[in-house]
Amino acid sequence: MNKVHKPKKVLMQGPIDPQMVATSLVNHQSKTNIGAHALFLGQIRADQKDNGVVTGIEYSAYEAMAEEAFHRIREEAFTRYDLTCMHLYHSLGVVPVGQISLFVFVSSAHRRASLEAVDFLVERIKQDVPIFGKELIGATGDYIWKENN
Amino acid sequence: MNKVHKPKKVLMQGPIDPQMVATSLVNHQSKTNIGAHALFLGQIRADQKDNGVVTGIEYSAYEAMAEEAFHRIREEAFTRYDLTCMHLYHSLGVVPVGQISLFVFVSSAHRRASLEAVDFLVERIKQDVPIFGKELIGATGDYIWKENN
Amino acid sequence: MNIQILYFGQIADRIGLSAENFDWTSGLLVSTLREQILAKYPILKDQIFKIAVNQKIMQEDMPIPFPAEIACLPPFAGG
Amino acid sequence: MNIQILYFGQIADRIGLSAENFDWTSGLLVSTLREQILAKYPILKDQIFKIAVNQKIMQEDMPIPFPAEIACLPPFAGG
Repeated sequence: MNKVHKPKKVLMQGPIDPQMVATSLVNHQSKTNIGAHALFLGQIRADQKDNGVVTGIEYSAYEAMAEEAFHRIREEAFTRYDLTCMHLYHSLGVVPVGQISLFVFVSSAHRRASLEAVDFLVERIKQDVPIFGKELIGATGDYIWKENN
Repeated sequence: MNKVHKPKKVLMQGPIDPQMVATSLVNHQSKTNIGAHALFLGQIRADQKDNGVVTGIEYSAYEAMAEEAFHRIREEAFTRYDLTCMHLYHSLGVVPVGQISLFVFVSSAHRRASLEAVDFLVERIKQDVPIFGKELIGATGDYIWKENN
Repeated sequence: MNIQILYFGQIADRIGLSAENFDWTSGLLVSTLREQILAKYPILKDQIFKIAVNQKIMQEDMPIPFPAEIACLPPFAGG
Repeated sequence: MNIQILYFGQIADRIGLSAENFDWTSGLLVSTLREQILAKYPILKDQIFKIAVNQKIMQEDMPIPFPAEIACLPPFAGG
């Protein structure tokens, strides 16, 4: 597990296409040491706010620091869990309600490693990565800045 | 959470197509109360055995009892966790190495419910559902009966 | 009276049979049925298996009702 | 000597600015810089934010080196 993993770009413009999930799975079918894939996807909710309904989130980031944070979280997960592969994607810009803004994909030989890793990754991404989000309200240009709890 | 969920058929012939995963996601983009999807996929490993390498698993089941067990596990997960949707699929028949035999798909408003539910579901499916598997070895017709730990 | 017993997985494989009839008498216990199956198929003596009655795993000291669908279930391998 | 400060999210939104220069002197602490920013932008007085120096979140009692890339980071919202 001491192999160094090449930094990969995590941030991408706009929503994450569900087709990427199928493509990621197909790309891992030739890795015959994999027995388990655990995936997490974050989708934008139409939450009711005081001044209207959320129609989307506009994400921005301190991009250089965010990519570095993703890289550190990724390395830590590879150290903690016996994983075969890991892919992370997070949106920038506007992601409309019902669309996907986060895609965490973890593969391992046995189920526990990938199930535990995906949980770890989701919590750490929420906590450690300088990404900011404006919840867009209604059609009038109103918005609320989102804060992770 | 007292709503009764219509029993759905979980067992299906042959491998699970990765395209089903993308389709499932697309089908849930109109449910704008969903904020999180947690997924688990079981893939067949080319494990090395004494008499050769695994080339696939041939699944069989006590089908009526298996469907009933899936239904009970599903209802229990809906009771324990605050979930929006749940879909389970398991293969019967031969699933070659690299192909997918189990697909667990859980959606919820907030991340913890779906992450915890997917973990619960995977463990219970392994433990409670009368599905049997023959690990097919090499090309000579050898096999080993698989047992979950 | 006859009850049908279903065999699955490596049990069916070892005895070369996926179903057969057994004699039922009032008060027949799961443990007694297990002994009868093992007596008929000594090849199963090291085989771990559960007995389901009407699709429910039964304790060994429970009586088997009539009619009943009996199943011999080797260790599960789903997932 | 000047250091550049980057503003993000609701901070940039509130002050209408995403970057500007501040005066750096040897021994400048993170806490002192924070006070200078709050003095210049009273609108930030209830704003929770962390200060990153060269992409690392810094304790308030740490001195800021020169050169440095400073960033004011409101609560995160990724995921």
